[in-house]
This record gives sequence, structure tokens and C-alpha cells, in this order.
Amino acid sequence: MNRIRLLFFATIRDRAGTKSLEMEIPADMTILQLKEKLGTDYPNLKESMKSVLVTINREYAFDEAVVPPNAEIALFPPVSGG
Amino acid sequence: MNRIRLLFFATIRDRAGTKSLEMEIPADMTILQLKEKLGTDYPNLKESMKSVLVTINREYAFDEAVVPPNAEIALFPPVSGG
Amino acid sequence: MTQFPTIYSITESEIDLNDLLAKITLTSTGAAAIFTGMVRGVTSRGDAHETEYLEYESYVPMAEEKMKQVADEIRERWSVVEGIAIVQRIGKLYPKTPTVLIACTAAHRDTGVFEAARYGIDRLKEIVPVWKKEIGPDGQEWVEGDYIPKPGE
Amino acid sequence: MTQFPTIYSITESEIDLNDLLAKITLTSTGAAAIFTGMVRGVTSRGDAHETEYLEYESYVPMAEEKMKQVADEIRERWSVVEGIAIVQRIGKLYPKTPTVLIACTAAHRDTGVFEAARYGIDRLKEIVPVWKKEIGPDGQEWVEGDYIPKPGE
Repeated sequence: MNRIRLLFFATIRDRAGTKSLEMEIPADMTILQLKEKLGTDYPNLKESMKSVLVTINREYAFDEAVVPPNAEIALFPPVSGG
Repeated sequence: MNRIRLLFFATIRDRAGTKSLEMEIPADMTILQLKEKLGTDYPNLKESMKSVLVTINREYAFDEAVVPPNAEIALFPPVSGG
Repeated sequence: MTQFPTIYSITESEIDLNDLLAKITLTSTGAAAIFTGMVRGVTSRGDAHETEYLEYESYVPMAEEKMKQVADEIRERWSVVEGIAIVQRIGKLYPKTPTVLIACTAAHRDTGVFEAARYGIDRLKEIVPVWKKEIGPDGQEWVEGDYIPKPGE
Repeated sequence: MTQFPTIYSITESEIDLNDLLAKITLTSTGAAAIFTGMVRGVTSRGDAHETEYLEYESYVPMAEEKMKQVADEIRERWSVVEGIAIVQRIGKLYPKTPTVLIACTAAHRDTGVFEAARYGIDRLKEIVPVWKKEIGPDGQEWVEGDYIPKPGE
């Protein structure tokens, strides 16, 4: 199992009801599998997981990427700064 | 005769050796004739009169324009601000 | 060779244009193109509405890394660019307040400095993790972005 | 209808970007494109040389009328532009000092505000009566412009 840190921002944080979480995940888990797990564990997040952006250690990451140990994973909607 | 005021800027002022002049000119004098007169009266200005810009009352003016009474005439090189 | 200054930051303080411009002006600099965005109190385009204030938040360490990336992309595309400043203000920001600044300097104005600044603000709005919630007379709502970064962005 | 602010001036004082931007920001404003020019201490393009300082002079009342004309031309071409500031500093100005500013504001960044600012500085350098003399290690020399205004300009 890998220990990871999850960060939520904007709408995703509002729905998760928390800014961050620590979590243990299987060593070969992909981003897609992590999103599925989050949608199951936190039903409020299920709908958001379809369009959420994900980063691994502050770089954009995609469904097939495997989550490395001690990763900082952030989940957030498309950015709207400026 | 018309009384006019002449203003010189940048290279033209340096060559004229003065910032401004008052002058009496014939009532129907054109800008071209005024430039010829200045080139004759002030030999230092003769060469400059070929490429000088002229304004009448703060608007760009051209050779065929007739100088109106009490005009403020300015003579200067192409602008180089910014 | 002179080191070209690159400033990038997420801040809760006022954006000081004079100070930022001075910091990216070298002795070889003759031109600067600066873009700033402000909070609109009244919006007419699209869904017309009024705004009391915006609440900005950011994933700060990643945002600063992505701002650095935007600056690197600018330098790759416009090698004449000398200094670059990219600043995003966050927190509670009221109408007429500058919220973001992109500034690029160069020796001359005709070698891409305007295009570089334009590129900078467009990219910031695509990849820098900042979000804003709009608070108006009818309640509050997150502003929706629409750009999906591609692998490697 | 809101009166759109237009600022134009020849000044011997420092150009304060924060102040000028605030003056052309309306409650409907969401974007500003600002151009500033500075004195270069070192020039590499063309006849490479060093500059100790520039001495600017202006035919002030005409210059301010022509700046107003530049602003009017901008509004004719980009009707979305809200505020316009055009400021030329004159006097003895040293390297790294901002000498000129053109700023245009609008509701959004994608409707011509960059192009409007670019147009403004190009036109200023064509028709606004300001001249500069360059003082360097090898003496002093007037900088030569090359634009000949057409009737009506």
C-alpha cells in the first residue's frame, strides 16, 4: 500500500467538505482507479469525478498514470484565475 | 501685411538660434513662400526648410496653405517622442 | 550575459505596477507591454450580472511553478523578451481592483512584446491553478473554467 | 451612459502607472493593456551605442491636442475601449526611466485592447510633437524621426 495526500480546491473542496485527506492506496493504482474510489467513498464527489483535473506532485496527470508513493494529488475543476 | 508668430523646435531651433520670432508677412503668403523667405533671411535654416514640418495654429500644414492673420506657425523636424 | 529577471508570484497584497515594472527594466530595455485584469462590478457580455466581490483561491506552490512555466514558454517563443513579471492576487477582491498582471519588457516595441504579454495572460488562464467565486446580489457561484490541460502542460 | 475617461498630458513628473490605471478603470472594466517606453542605456540594434540620458522637449499645447486626436482615433477603431491614458514625460531622463505610457481599458481582453494600445504608441510616435536629444559618451545628437504627417493628420 502507498500513503498519499489528497488536496481539493474550489467546487471539489466544497463537495468533499474538506481541504485535504491522507489515504492508503494499492501500489499500482491509476488516477482513473483513484477517481473511481473517491466517487464510491465520497458520493458527493461522484459527479465531479467526470470532469475533474488531477495533478500528481504539481503536474497535470491523466487517467492511465500510476500514483507514486507519497504523492501529493490535487483534484480541482478547470482553472478560472486572472 | 499679417503679423504672425513663429516657433522653432529641436534641430530647427538650434539652427535658428531662437525659440520664437514675430514677423510681418504679406496677406496672401503660402507656407512654401514662408519657408523660402526663412531660408533667405536665415541662411542657417535654408537646408532645413526642405524637410521641415510646419503647423498653422497647431495643425499640420502643407506648402499650398495660405498663412492666416495672427497665425501661430511652428517649424520642426519629424517627431521622435515616445 | 545579463541574467533576465523573471518574477512570478501568488500574493494577497496589492499589485504595484510601478514596482514590478522597475524590477523587469534592464539598461537595455526600451519597451514594456503590461496586461492587468480587474474585478468587474458590472458584466454585460453573456449572462449580464453584477458582482459584489470575487473570492480567489489558489493551489499556491503549483500555481507558482506553472507561472514559471508560462514565463519559460514566453522566452522560448519570443527570445527578445528581457524581463517577465507574472503576478496573481488572491483573496477577497472588489470591483476595480487589479487581480492579475503580466508584463514583458524588451529593447524595442516591435519585436513581439505585446504578443508575449497576450500569450502570457491566455496561458495563465489555461494552466495556472487559481479559481474564483463570484459573490453578487443573487448569491455566490464558482466561475467555471473550460480548459483541459494536455499531457506535459 | 458612463462618460469614458480620457487622460492625455505632457508632464515633467514621474509616470505613475498605478494612479493612471486607477483613473481609467470603470466598474465595467475587466482588462487593461498598457505600453510604456523607457530610456535605454545600451542600444544594440542598428547603430549600437550607449546613452547617458535623453533630453525631451515638446510643443506642449499642440502635443496635447494630438494626444487627444490619438485617443479619438483609438475610440473610432475600437469602440469597446473604455478608458484611455496617454502620457509623455519630458525633460532630462536617465536610462530605465519610463518616458511614455499608453493604456487602454475594456470589459474583456479579447476585443482589441492590446491592438488599441499598440496603435496608440505607433501614432504617438508619428504625430505628437515631441523630440529627444541623446547625450552619450561621444557627444549629443537629436534623434531623427521619419514620419511625414499627411493633410488632416
